[in-house]
Parts: sequence; structure tokens; C-alpha cells
Amino acid sequence: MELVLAIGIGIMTGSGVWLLLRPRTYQVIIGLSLLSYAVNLFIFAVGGVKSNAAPVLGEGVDISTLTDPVPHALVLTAIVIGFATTALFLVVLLAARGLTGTDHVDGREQPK
Amino acid sequence: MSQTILAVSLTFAQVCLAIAMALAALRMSRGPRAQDRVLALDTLYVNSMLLLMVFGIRTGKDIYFEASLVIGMLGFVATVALAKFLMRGEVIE
Amino acid sequence: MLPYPLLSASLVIMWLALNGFTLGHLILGCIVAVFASWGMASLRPAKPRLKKWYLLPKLVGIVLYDIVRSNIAVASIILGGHRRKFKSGFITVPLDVESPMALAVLAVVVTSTPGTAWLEYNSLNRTVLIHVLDLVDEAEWQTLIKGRYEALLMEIFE
Amino acid sequence: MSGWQQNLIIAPILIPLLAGALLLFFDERQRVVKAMISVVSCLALVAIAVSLFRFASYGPERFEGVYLLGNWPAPFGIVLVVDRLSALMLVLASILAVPTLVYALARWHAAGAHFHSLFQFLLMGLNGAFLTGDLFNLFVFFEVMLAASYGLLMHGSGPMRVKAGLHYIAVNLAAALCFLIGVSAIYGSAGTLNMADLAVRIGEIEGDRRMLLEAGAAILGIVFLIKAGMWPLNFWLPAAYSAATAPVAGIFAIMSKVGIYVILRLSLLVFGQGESAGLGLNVLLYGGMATVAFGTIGVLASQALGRLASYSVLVSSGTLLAVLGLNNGMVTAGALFYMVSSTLTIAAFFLLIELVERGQDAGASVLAVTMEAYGDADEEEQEVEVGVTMPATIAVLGVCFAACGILLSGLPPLSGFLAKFAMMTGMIGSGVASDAPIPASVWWIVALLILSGLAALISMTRAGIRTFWASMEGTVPRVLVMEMAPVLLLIAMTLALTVQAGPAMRYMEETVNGLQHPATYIDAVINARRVGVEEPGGPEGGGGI
Amino acid sequence: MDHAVDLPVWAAILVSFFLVVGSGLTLIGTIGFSRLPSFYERIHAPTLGTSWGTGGIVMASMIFFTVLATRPVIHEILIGIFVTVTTPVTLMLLARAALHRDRAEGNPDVLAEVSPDEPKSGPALGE
Amino acid sequence: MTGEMVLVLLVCLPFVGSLAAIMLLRTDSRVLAARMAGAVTFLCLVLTAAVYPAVRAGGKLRLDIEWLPQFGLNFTLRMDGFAWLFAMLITGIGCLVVLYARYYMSEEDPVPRFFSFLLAFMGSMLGIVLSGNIILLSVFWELTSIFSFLLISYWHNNATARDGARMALTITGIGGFCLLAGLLVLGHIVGSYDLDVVLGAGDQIKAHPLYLTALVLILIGALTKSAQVPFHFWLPNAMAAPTPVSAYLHSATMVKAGVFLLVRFWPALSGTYEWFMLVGIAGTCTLLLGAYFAMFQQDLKGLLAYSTISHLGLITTLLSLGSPLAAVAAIFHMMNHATFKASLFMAAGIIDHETGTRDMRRLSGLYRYLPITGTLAMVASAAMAGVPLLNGFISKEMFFAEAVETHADSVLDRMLPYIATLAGAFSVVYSLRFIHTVFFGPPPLDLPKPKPHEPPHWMRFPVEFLVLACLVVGVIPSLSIGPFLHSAVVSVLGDRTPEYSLAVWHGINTPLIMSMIALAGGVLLYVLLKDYLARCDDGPPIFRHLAGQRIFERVLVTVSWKWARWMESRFGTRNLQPQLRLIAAAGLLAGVVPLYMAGFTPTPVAISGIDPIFAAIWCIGAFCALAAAYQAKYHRLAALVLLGGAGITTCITFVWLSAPDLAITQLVVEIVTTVLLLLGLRWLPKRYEKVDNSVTLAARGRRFRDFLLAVSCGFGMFLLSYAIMKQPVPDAIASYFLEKAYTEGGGRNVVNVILVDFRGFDTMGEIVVLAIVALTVFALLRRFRPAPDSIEKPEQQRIQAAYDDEQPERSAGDTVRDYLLVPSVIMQWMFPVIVTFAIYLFMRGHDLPGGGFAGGVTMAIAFLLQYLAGGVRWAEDRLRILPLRWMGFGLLVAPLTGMGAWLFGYPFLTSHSQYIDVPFIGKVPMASALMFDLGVFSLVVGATVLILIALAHQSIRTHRVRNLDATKAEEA
Ligand code: NA
Ligand code: NA
Repeated sequence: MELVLAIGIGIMTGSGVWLLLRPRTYQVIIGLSLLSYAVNLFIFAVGGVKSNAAPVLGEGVDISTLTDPVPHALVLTAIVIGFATTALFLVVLLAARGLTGTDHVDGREQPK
Repeated sequence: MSQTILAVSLTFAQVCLAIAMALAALRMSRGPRAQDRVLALDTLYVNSMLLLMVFGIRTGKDIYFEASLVIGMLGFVATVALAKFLMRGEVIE
Repeated sequence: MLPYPLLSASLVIMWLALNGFTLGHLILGCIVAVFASWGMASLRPAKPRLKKWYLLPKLVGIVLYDIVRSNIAVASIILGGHRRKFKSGFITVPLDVESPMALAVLAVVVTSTPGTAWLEYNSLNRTVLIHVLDLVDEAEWQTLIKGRYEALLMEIFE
Repeated sequence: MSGWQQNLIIAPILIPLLAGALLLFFDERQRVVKAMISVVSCLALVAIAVSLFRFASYGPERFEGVYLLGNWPAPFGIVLVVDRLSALMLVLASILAVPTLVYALARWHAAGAHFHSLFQFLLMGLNGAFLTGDLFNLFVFFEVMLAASYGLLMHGSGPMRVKAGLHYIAVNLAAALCFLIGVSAIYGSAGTLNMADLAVRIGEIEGDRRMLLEAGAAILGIVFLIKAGMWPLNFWLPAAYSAATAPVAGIFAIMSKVGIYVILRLSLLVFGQGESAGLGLNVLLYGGMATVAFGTIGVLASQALGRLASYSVLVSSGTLLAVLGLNNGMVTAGALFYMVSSTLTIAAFFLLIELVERGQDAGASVLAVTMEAYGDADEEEQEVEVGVTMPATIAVLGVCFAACGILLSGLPPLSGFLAKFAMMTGMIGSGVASDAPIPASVWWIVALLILSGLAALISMTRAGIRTFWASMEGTVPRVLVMEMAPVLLLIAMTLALTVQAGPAMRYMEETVNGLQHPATYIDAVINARRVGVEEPGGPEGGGGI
Repeated sequence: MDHAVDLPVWAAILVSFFLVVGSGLTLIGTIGFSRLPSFYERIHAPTLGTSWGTGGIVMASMIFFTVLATRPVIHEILIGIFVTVTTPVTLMLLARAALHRDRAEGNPDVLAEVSPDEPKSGPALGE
Repeated sequence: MTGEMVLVLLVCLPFVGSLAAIMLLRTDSRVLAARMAGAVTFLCLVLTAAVYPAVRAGGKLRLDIEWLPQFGLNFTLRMDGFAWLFAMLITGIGCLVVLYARYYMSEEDPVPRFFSFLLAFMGSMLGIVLSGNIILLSVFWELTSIFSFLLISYWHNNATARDGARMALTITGIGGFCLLAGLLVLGHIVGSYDLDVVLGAGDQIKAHPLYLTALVLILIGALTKSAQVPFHFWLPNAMAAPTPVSAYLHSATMVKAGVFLLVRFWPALSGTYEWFMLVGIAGTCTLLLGAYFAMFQQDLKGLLAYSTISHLGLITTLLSLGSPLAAVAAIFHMMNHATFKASLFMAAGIIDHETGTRDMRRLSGLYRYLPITGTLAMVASAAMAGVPLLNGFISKEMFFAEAVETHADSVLDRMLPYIATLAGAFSVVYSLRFIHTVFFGPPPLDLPKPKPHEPPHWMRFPVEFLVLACLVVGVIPSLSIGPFLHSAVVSVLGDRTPEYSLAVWHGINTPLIMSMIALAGGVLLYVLLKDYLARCDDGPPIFRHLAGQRIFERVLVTVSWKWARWMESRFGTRNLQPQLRLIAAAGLLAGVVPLYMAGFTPTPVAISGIDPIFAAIWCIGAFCALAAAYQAKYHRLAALVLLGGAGITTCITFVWLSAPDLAITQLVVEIVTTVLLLLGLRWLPKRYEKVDNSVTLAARGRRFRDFLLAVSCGFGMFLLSYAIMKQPVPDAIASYFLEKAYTEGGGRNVVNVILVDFRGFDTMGEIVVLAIVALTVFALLRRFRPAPDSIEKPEQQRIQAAYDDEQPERSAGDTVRDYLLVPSVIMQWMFPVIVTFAIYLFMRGHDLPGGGFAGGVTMAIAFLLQYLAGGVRWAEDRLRILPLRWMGFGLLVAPLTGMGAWLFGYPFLTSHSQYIDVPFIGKVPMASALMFDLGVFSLVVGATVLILIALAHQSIRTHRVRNLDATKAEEA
């Protein structure tokens, strides 16, 4: 489990970073989305991963077998904030595109 | 006995669905046209939903049900938006 | 108070299916259903007139049966691969139903059935373009849709 | 301390939040009401920050500065902590807010939607970042602050701002991702998010977990260095700060200090001792020096006043980073003094720039402002009241400009000089005769401080001559009293700081003293008492902060 | 699988049957989706999954949890309903969009008798 | 009044006067300003004179006020004999300059400003001489630089004045910074900044390894201020100042500050070989070069400026010698130079004032018009040339005497008598030239003001007074200046005060012979050079072309502008990609370096225990991520779809690994994000693979570098996450939450209890972020202007609209109506269902997966779907969603719920959970946290809808804008 998840996080990070360094705003926003998946999974993973041990209390549930709920709460916050910032970045890149006429991240076609 | 039967059938189901998802993902990246990709995404959504339901049976817990329900109920919204974008070039007019 | 009683009832059932049946949830479900159907009312949809609603189960039965049949048919086409030649194609079916609700149900039926896909409805000449995976005889499909589904739908809705 | 004083601790977060929320119920056209709410909130913030400042200066014996949110005990729930440092930052933030807000009321608040809400939320984010004692909560308040700053940066729109905003947001989103990675790595290896608890636990963590913790902390450090504007992670800053409208840039003056604040807080509380301390300090030291150098170059290379001011922000940040890298109590006290002084100065300068530049091309710029603000056909508004010519406008602007120049370059006798002097004296170790050799890094910092001051002097003279003598021929900028007064107020505060340097420095010394003895802080947080819960094992009335 | 110990064998067989049917149909559908040559043919394939594919697994789940909890657990039926109702929306919109694009590009495979989509001028659409 | 009070008054009064003067808003209040300045200056003079008894014969006044005591910086004022003498000079000449300026300044000038600056300058100068703390001294030192800048640039319309002032400020500013550094080092050596302590620690200082550092830094300060070679060039350029300023700054004050400093620190720093060489070389060079340059000046004030430089060189040379007698001479010459130079500047000012020019090539034979001024100038020039019976003679004789003495056996020492004599001869030349050219010869021909006449009496009075002083001191030195000079000397030299005599006649000795040679040689040289000088260009031969000023400007521009700009672009960037690259690299390094330094060895990778299905799903997820990265440039929609694939993998992972809450939230967010990006895609430019597919080699290189960085970051994250997951879970705070969630938090879903209770404060912050973003998006989009190539409707719509137009039986919009006819029915009927589901998710959150956020987004999706089905107008015709209200409500409810706890005396956000027994229904959970979650729900609905709708509205907005344009075009 850990290995698979770690490789997955690594690949998502790699793809995200690659896109983050591209010149088109759309690439950057896709990259940021991929990166936030990777980071959310990373936060999620630091609590240790367990299958079928959701932190929901019920009759006769042994607390010690449940996963750490804290990273889950942190990821939830991170998802929300990630959504918000993606929306904002999108609108800003649209505004920049409207004002500069290009979708290059530097607002001009040929840097330098 | 019932454990064994279930174990076999659950594994079969999961493998089938995983292969199905893989095929959908392949179509998603191959296209060739945008409509193929969108349809592939929709298929991937449905397959994931089924996989999660099978996972629910496997674990015997129904707290994973809502995730499937969300896909079943809301998953089409994204696809609708994509389809509308293809047809009209604009999602909301 | 209850603009869409059938809808409200369905919502209550949905609520109970989701939460399990308790008196508390029944009450809560009713409240939620009322709110939700008010929301629906604000959308001002064309109000469906269910003339013969009791025919609905018949429709459902027919459709379920057809779906099973076509599931098998399509599965065999796919699995048969190149051994079994099939020819797909477009057909145009003139329709008589006008109610959007009935059209919607028809569309759901056609599309849910593997092997047929609802492509395009033309409101001017009231025809629908359907793509059929295994198109042997165009007329056969037209009668199937018009006779088997549309007739029943017209009975139910108008 | 009684309950209401305790609840005062959370007021700097709640007041702007409620004000910001309340503002949403008013239409953009009800500008007076909006302005009133905003001003009242800011004034209340000043009052509360000053009271907290006074309480905090009573010392830990008399003021329990820990607030347990939700009444949950310390390592589990989120805590807010008021100590001298956070109280100082709160006062600085609120004191900066009032003049910038008043300045904005003259015209800029009308240049776009929801200025006041965003402004209040920015204050909320700042205050939360200063108060919180929890790492993830710090992330949340960072995001609050940043999100508001995105909005404020692009307030007024226009290609410059939007382009700068795009870069600013992209950089900060990348930084936010690093923040999350760092915090969660720390949680994964230490099992806590509470700073005080982390400080306790860090001593016990060994082996691989410690390395992972350090890696997490280092990634986290990158975030604060980005925020503080350390070279080479700071290229976004000049563009963003110089593109922002004057009042926004004014309040932004404290934003780069948030990074510094966190570095100061965490480095002394959590990473004060231990093997990894040295590495971090060296990064601060050399990174800070590189930043000063880069800032100095930028100051010289800047033609536009806005960029000059932005690079001054970098110089200020770099100075603080380098000086903190020395990890010397007296020097840090001087650095705190410098931080206050330079923040006030830069804010005043940003506000002033707009007024001065208005004079250079009076008609055109006013037109540009109104065009920008009301260009939209569907939001036709009344013509903005253009300032009447105040008597002696030029003289007052000139005096303010000169004061800013003197403050920025660290020329005597204003607080800029005193701050630099205090840091340099602390570094060179004057005041006590000693034959101990002065390390080379100190010489470098002293040289950089002097050179940066010189660069500011050269650049400010150049700019001053150009704006006041060479191009302002005959045209007197139309400036409102409402715009001039904030600048004067900020400069007056630096004057007060100059005159009251002794007492101010004493406060800074006590602050640093408190930071260097984190045990008090840790005790206060860990043993903070819950309301209505008897804990027989717990120490009764353990030390507060 | 510990929870499945209490499950009677008949229920296990029933559940397994539906599971195998459901997942098998879904897989076949997706195979078709990846093998059929044109888009209009491919569009039929996934309906296997959304009709009896989903139906099978919903049935399996309902039987399984009902037997396990010894009370009717029927909320899975909602999934079945929603999938049945919403999938046509997707397919219709998508198919019509494809039709438009093919006509706009003058694709000969497409029935063009009703043709609101022929381009008056301008380049072909991207992709 | 005590002496200490006088010290404070002396420093403060001028500044008070300065402030008062600048407050005189009326620029025409010339007389008033002058009177006030005069009164202040005169009062200072009287006050200084009054405290003489206290400083006589080694006495001292001292006053301590704490300023920054922690760092040894106090407001310490201290007056000894030397300081007193200087204070007298400053205030005395100050009085005369004010008087002179009263007549000199013209009606058009903003006179109050002039006097304000002048007074402030005087105050700073007094501060320098009275400082008892060396840091305080540097404070006043810099103030003199600042105010001299303002004074020199007084006529700022004149470019020369601006440039001169800036140069003066730059040079003296650099010097000031160096001085400060030097003083800091001095403080480090001595352990105190107190002047008395420093002066008393001479031996300690000279023995310290940092002595040379301190000395060099302090000397740079002193030499720049005193315009010593090679820093001299600012002084002639400062002559653009009004003449009263020149008379004041360049005779008695500003430039004297440098030599004052040398004298002040003479006991602490002098007497070493380094001192002798550094100060001596600077002094002799200045002495000689200044005099040489002075001879060839054509501008009267230029001549005086260079002569000033030369005389300051003389004083510096004297101080370099390190002998007490030389120090006496230096102090004495400082006084003398101030008197004659001030009077000469004022005379030059009168000439300028009366004739309109200072060019000696145009001036001639003025004696017939200005006999009195001429006479006065002659006497003062004679003093400058060192003619007997004038004050300049006596101090010059002392200099010659010291030059002959041997101090440190070096080349410089042996050359000194010759240098001194030569410089003396030069001074005779320029003094003669000044008098001869201006006052004698034929009447002037082309004066700007043709009829010069004597100035008003009171304007001439200062000159008369100073010339009289020259005479008195020159004739009866020991009776006039003697006692004052002595107390000054004693205060500097203390025990080392030598025997000296201020007599005019010492018999025929070497110095006298040197004087005679200098006088005779000077006269001879002038006769030889006269004709050349009458027509030569401004400036000395050879050196004329080596103008220090031009070099300085060139260097300043190169270093501070060209190099700076180059370096800014070299070490900085304005592009985004390098910045993100740096951040990625920094993050990578930050993660890797600590691990590397600590010798981290990754745990051996264990392949066992992997769920193959989970692995298969991640193969799909990774494939989607990679494919999205690959496609994002040309196939945006494909990338978006593939991103969805990666997202669904994430959701499955959350479910698989026990986080159903996350899965639900991630799913709904995923859906909204997809729609959002699609809404945005409409406004982005089309991009075709074929069009821009040419890749240069450099671009390939950049890509390869980025690829490496991306792979490294991915690998780093893999390592980090794997290592952390493989660690045994630390004794986390988690168990507390699991234990208390139900008993104290009142909820079974621990994640939700954390979100709304344990860490509800985070959630509050998080919804604020969402609110802020929504507001920002709204504000930005109100100003949204699409790019020109996006304004047009999408191609699809144009084609379909054209078809609808063409067919006679079709009306506009038929195609889209048919397109949506059936789907919209279903989408509408889904509305109440989704709303119900949203409420369901919200209500169950506390006990089971769900919660306010997921519920809120679901609710927003319900609204969104209606927009998709019917378009903006249709939807808004039916649903009046007021997103701002939802947001405001949410933002108020959440904190107010938290504040509710205050009513019960609990801290903010303390939750109150209880099961209420409702009849028929049973126990109903009523946690206050639910109320808080309602706030979250409400805000999320409002914010999400606001963002989506604001974006959706752009489509209709642009249409309208376009229509407006079209109407305009039709009208035209
Ligand atoms: Na079908
Ligand atoms: Na669907």
C-alpha cells in the first residue's frame, strides 16, 4: 500500500512540477491541480495508511484500530483552500489573458 | 464456504472493473476525438462507482456508500458540462 | 404547500432510504421534501400530466426486459468481434409525443437500452435521429420505438 | 486576569471577521456605511492591540496570554498565544491599518468591489498569523492573509496589477503547497501540530524520524523565506508591491514581516537548539546578505518610485534575515526595532509615492484613476472628488519625502538610523571593551548595511530631485488632507520611535529575552487551564505568558 | 472477509452471481468501447455498464447488506435510479456534440440530411 | 541659567528657529525671516559667550540625557575650550552671514526657506562641536550633510545647483557612513561611545589591531567633509549655492567640520606612523594641488573654493605632524582662515551682486566703483596670502616653523619645507590675481549690470567686521585671540600643551625667510603668468581635462545605474518560470539536504503486502497524471479530462484507505472544478499543434532541465512520503480525538468533530478563505475584458446560429433549444433530488461521512445544474440566489456560534452538545457544532455559486458589449 501510494504521489508531483514550469497559464493551472492532489495525498499519508479503518465511531469499534483522523481533517481544509485558490488563479489568468491578449504566464509572447 | 465463494467473486469483479477502468483511461488519453475522451471519463466515473460498491461489499461497511452515490448522482454534471462545451463552445450561456 | 405531491413523496422515500426509517426521519424527511419541492416549483417546469400512471410499471417491466435482451445482444456483438459482421447506422423516427416529460422518458429508455442511442431531436418536424448499433432493418426499429414505447408513453402522459 | 481580558485575545481575529461579514450585507453604493464599519473595526483593533500590548508587557506573572479555543487542552485544540512579540506585531499591524484605510477612503476604496471586506480579512489573517500557536492554524491564517492580499493586490484592476497578481498568486500557491508538505511532514514525524508541544517533543525524537522532521521543517522554512522575500525567492515581490495601489502597498509593508515573524518565533521556540539549528542560521545569514545585496542593486536600478520602495522592502527583509542569522540577543532586539521602524517607513513611503507621482503628471494620472475605477459602463458613478490644492502641498510632500529618504537610508537622526546603529553596535559588540575578534560575517553585514543605506541615499536623492525639482515644475499635485494625514501620522510614529528609542528598545530586549527562554512559553501553553475543568494532576496556575 | 462468515451460502452464491454478471458486463462494455471503430458505435458500449452492469452490482450489494444486517437495505437502488436517469443526459448531449463536430468538418460517415451544423466558413474545430 | 541648559539651548534653538521659519508660509516675509534668524543666531552667540568662564583654562560643561542607553547612545552635550571657540566661530560668523544674506537674497527667492535651512545647518554644526557622545557626533555630522545639500540646491531650478548639491551629499554622505563605521569600531575598541572615555583611551586605541580600520574609516569621513584630495571636487561644484551659503559653509562650518574632527580625535588617534602618512599625504597633496588649481580659476568663487581646499590641506598637514605645536597652529589657522575666507566670499558676493558676474575675464577695474569693498577685499586677500601684520601671516609662520622641524624621518617629512614654500607662493599668486584682476586695470566693458556701486552699508558691515578682526588678530594676537586660543588648546592637548608664542615678530629665522621667498616668488610667478591667466580656460592646465567632477559623475552613473541595472537583470528576473523553478529547486533542496546531512538511508522497499487492485488503480492514476502533463499544451480538453481521471483515482484512494469524508468532498470539488475550468477555457486562445511546433535548441535545453527538476521533485516526494509512511506512527494527538469525539464532542464521525469542534477554528479560517476568493473573483470579473480574439461567440454557436437564420422555418436559438430539450427536463427534475441530498450530507456530517462543506458544494452543484440546463437568463429568471447574503450569513453564523460560548463563560468555539428528547422522535443530537456547520454550509453555497455564476455571466456580458459596439457602428 505505502509503496504504491508513494509512487503515485511521486508521479503526480513530477507531472505537476513539470506543468508548473511550462509557459502557458493553462498548463500551470493543470499543474497546480495535479500538485494539490499529490500534496493532499501526502498529508493524508503521513498519518499512516490503513484500509477499512475509517475514523467513525460505532458500537464496539476498537479505537486503537482506527486511522489517525487528524490528517483527514487537514486534507479537508486543504481541499477547500485548494479549490478556492484554483478558482482564483483561473480567474486571474483569464483576466490577464484578457488584458494582455496572450496566455503566456509573463503576459507577453516572447520573454526577453 | 460463503467466504471463499465471495472472495473469488469479489476478486473477479474487482479485476474486471480495474481492467475496465484501465481501458477507459486508455481511451481517455488516445481519443481520438474530444467526445471519445469525455465519454471515457464518464465510463471511468461509472466504473469507479461500481468498484467502490464492490469495495463496500468486500469490507462489509456501508459508510463508503455515499461516495458511490455521489458519483452516481453528480458524476454526470462534469460530463454534461464537457459535452456542452463541445457542442456550444461555452458551458453556460 | 405541495406543488408536486409525487415528487415530494419520492423525496421522502429517498430520505428514508438514505437514513433508515425512524419517526424522526419521517418528519425531517417531510420537511426537507417540502422545501425541495418548493425549490422545484420555483423552476416552473412544464407540469407533467400523468393520465394513466398505473401503466408505468408495465413500461418499466418492458424496458427492463428489453435491456436484458439487448445487453446480451450487444455483449455478443462486442465479444464476437470480427467473426460476426454487423452494420450500424442512423435512422430517423418521426414522433407524435410532444410533452417534454414523455420525450425525456422515451429518450431515457432508448438510450438506456444498449444498441440504440438518441442523438438529435428536431422539434420542427418532430423527428428524432437515432443511431443503432446492429441495424438490420430500419423499419423494424422504427416500429419498435413507435409501437412498443411511444404508444405506451402517449397513453401514460396524454 | 479575568475572563474578558482572556477573550480580548481572540478579538483581533473576530472583529475584522465580523466586520468583513457585515460589510457583505451592504451594497457597493452604501459607501459611507461601509467606510464607517471598516474604520470602527480598525480603531477597535488599535485599542485592543494596545491593551494586549500593555498586558503582555506586564510579563508572564500577571497576564496569562494563552487562549484555549473550544476549551480544549493545549496540544489537542488550537491555542492562541499573546506574548510580547505577538503583541508587538498586533500593534504594528493595527497601527498600520488605520492610516492606510483612511488613505484608501480618499479615493481608492471605490476603485473596485469589496475593498473593505478584503481589507478586514487581510487584517484578520495577519492577526491570526501573529496569534496562533498551532502550525496548521498558521497555514490557515496564512491563506486567509494571502487570499485577501490577492484580492487587494488586484484591487483597481489594470494590466500591471493583474500580471503582477498572476505571478504573485502562482508563487504563493507553490509556497502554500510547500507549507502543507512541511506541516504534514512535521505532523507525521512528531505527531503534533502545537508549536509548544512540538518544542517539547523535538528533544525526544531521534533517528529517521528526526531527519524527516528536519526535512519538513526545512521545507516549511522555504515558505517563510519566500514570504519574507529572501533572494533568490523574491522576484515576485517588487512586481507585486509596486503594482498595488498605494494603500494596499502600504498595508503590504507588514506582509513580508509575517515571514520574518514566523521564522523568529519558530527558530527560537522549536529549533533554537539542536544539530539542525546551525544550517538554518547559515541559510538566514547568507541568504539575508544576498537579499540585502540584491535589494541594494534593485534600489539603485529603480527608476520608478514604486519599484524603489519595493526593493527597499527587500533590503529591509534581507537585513532582518541576515541579522537574525547571527542569533545574538542584543542584535535581535535591534532587529525588532528596525522591523518596526522600516515597516512604518515603507508604508509611509508607499502612500507618499502616489501623491508625489500624481504631481508629475497631475491631469493624466487622475484621469487614469477615474477611468480605471469607473470605466465600466454599467457601474457609472459620480466623479471622484479631486483634491483641492492645499497650501504648502509641495513643502509638506517634500518634507515627507526627505523624511522617508532619511529613514530608508538610515541617515541620522531618525529611527532608521537608530535601528541600524543598534544592530551594528550589537554585532560589533561595542559597549563592552573586548579584544575578541569580530567574525568576517559581521563585517560583511555591516558593509552591506552601510552600502544599502548609501544606495538608498543615492537613489532617493536622484528620485527626489527628479520628481520635486526637475519635473514638478509649476504643477502642484492635488492632494487631500485625508491622504496627507496618514503619511504624516506614519512619519510622526517613526519620530516617536526616535524620541522614545530607549523605552522602545527596552521592550524589544524583553521580547527577545522571552524568546530566548522558550520554557516560559511552553509552560504557559501546555499548562494553560481549561475553564470549568478541574485537573487534579495539573499544576495550579502554571506560569502564563 | 471476516464479516462474511455469517452469510448463508445461498446468499453468497446469489451475491456472487450478480457481482460476476455486473462486473463482467461492465468489462465487456468497456472492451467494446475501446474496440469499436467509430464514435457512434462506441457510444453504445458503456451502456452495458450503466444498465445491467450497475444493476448487477446494486443487486449484489442490496442482497449482501440485507442478509448481513437482517433488515432491508435498499438505498443502493438510488444509485441504480440515478445512473439510469442521468446517463442518457450525458450520452445525448455528447452524441449531439459529436454530430455537430462531424458535420461541421464535413465528415462523410455522418447522416447529413438534417444539418444545422455545416460551417459557412472558417477553419475546422480543434481536435 | 545653568551652563548645561545653555548647551541644550544652543543645540535646540537653531532647530526651533528653523521650524518657525519654515512655518512662515508667505514667501515674501523676507525681513521677518531674516530678523528671526538674526535674533536666534545672535542669541546663540551671546549664550556661547556667556558660558566662557566655565570653559576657561581646561573647564568643561557636560549634560547627559538618555536616548538609547542600551547601546551606549546618549544625548550627551559637552563643551570645552575648543568646542567653545568653534561655537563662537559658528555663531559669530553665522550672525554676519544672516545679516549679509538679508541684503543679498532677492525678492523672488523663497527667503524663509533659506533661513530655515541655514538655521538648521547652524544647529547641526553646533551639535557636532558640542557632542559628547561620538555617535551623537555622527548624527549631527550627517545632518550637516543633509542641510548643506538643501542649502547648496537652494536655487534648484538651476541644474548646476542640483548636481553640485547631489554630489556634495553623495561624497559627504559616503564619508559620513564611513565615519559612523569607524566610530563603531572605535566604540568596540574602547567599550564606550562617550567622547571623554574615547579621548582618554588613546594608547589602548593605538595598540588595538583594529586601530588602522578605525583610523581609515574615520579619516575618510573627515577628509571627505574637509574636501581633501582626492575627495575635493565636490567643493567647487558646491559654489552654485547662494554666496552667503558659500561664505558660511566653506569658511567657518561645513568644511571645518572635517578638520574639527581631526583635532577632536587628535589625542586619541594621532602620533602614529599610519596617522602621519595617511593624513600627511592627503594634507600636503591638498595644500599644493588646491593652491595650484586656485591660480587657474576664472570664477571668483571657484578661486576661493580651491584656496579653501588648499588652506584645509594646510591645516590637515599640520595635524598630521602629531606635534603639539603643530596642533596649536592648526587650531589657530582654522580661526584665521574662517575670518578672512568668510569676508572674501562675502566680497565676492558683493561683486557678483553688483556686476552680475563672477568671471574674472569680464571683471576689471572695479576699484573705481567699489572703493570700500575693494579695500576690504585687498586686506582680506593679503591675510590669505600671509602678508605680515595680518592674522594669516602668524599661523602660516607657525606652519612653516613646523614644516622645518623633523617629525618622522621620511621622504614626505623632508619635502615638507619645499612644499610649504611652494604652496605659499601659489597662495600669493591667487590672492594677487583676485585683487589685481578684479579691482585694477581698465574699466569693465561687458558687465551684465553696467553701473556697479557700493552695496547698502549693512551688507558691507560683515566684511568690514571680519577684516577688522583679521587686522586686530594680526597685530595684537596674544591680546585678542590669545586667551581663547589657549583654553581651546588646553582642552585638546591637556598635559601636552606646549609653550608657544603668538608674537608677530620672532626675529629673522627660517620661517620668515620661507615667507619672504614665498611672497617674492609668488609675485614673480604672477607677473609671469598674468597674461596667460587673463585669457586661459577655466581650470589648471593638464588637470583641466581631468575633471574630478566628470569622473565622479561617470563612475556614479556607471556603478549606481548601469551596473545596477545589469546586475538586477542578471540576478533577478521578471518572468514567472524561473521563479517557480527556483521554488521547486529550493523545496527539493530543503527536503533533501537535511536528510543527506543526517545520513538518511531509505528503508528497503517492500514489495509484499500490496493490494493488486489498488496498485492497478494507481497505474491508471499515474497514467492519467502523466498523460495530462503531456497533453496540457495542445489538447486542453484532453488534459482536463485526464485530470479528472487522476482525481477519481485520488477519490478511490481515499475510500480505500479509510477516508470516506475526503472522498465525498474531493468528488464534489472535482466536479465543480471541472465546470470551472471549462468556463475558463472559453476565454483562452486557440492553440494548434501545427502552428507553433518549431523548437529551438535552447528550448530543448530548458525543457530537459525542467524535466530533470520535475523528475527529481517527484522522486523526492516519493522518498519523503514513503519514509514517513514507513515510520511507526508517533504518539500522536489522534488518540485523544478518537477518545473524546463522542463523549465530549458529541459526534461519531471523528473527522467532522475535529473540523467543527476540536479544530473548528481552522474551519472558520478556511471558509473565510473561500469567501475572500469569491469576493476577489467577483471583483475581478466585474472588470473583465476578454481578449479581442475571444470576444466573438464560439465557432459552434456561430455555425448553429447561421443555420437557424438561414432556414426560413427556424427561429434563432432553435438548435440549442432542441439540443437541450430532453436533457434539461431531467436536469430540472434532478434539482430537488440534489437539494435533498445536500441537506442529507449536511445533517449527517457529525456522525457519518458528509458535513457542511460537502453538503454546501452539493447544493451549489444543484444550482449550477440549472444554469447548465437553461442558461443564465433562464436560471436567474427562476432562482434568485443572493450569493453575498448566503456568504454573509455563513460568515456571521459561524463566529457568532463560537461567541455563544462566552455567554456561559467558556472560551470561543466551546461546543455544547446534548441529546434532546423530542416527543415521538426520540433523542435528537443538538450540538452547537451543527450550528457552526450550518455557517460553513451557507458560506460554501454562497461562495461556490458566486464564483461559478460570476464566470458564467461573462458570456452574456460580452455579448452586450459587442452589441453596443455594433449599434455604434450602425449609427456612424
Ligand atoms: Na443505449
Ligand atoms: Na451518469
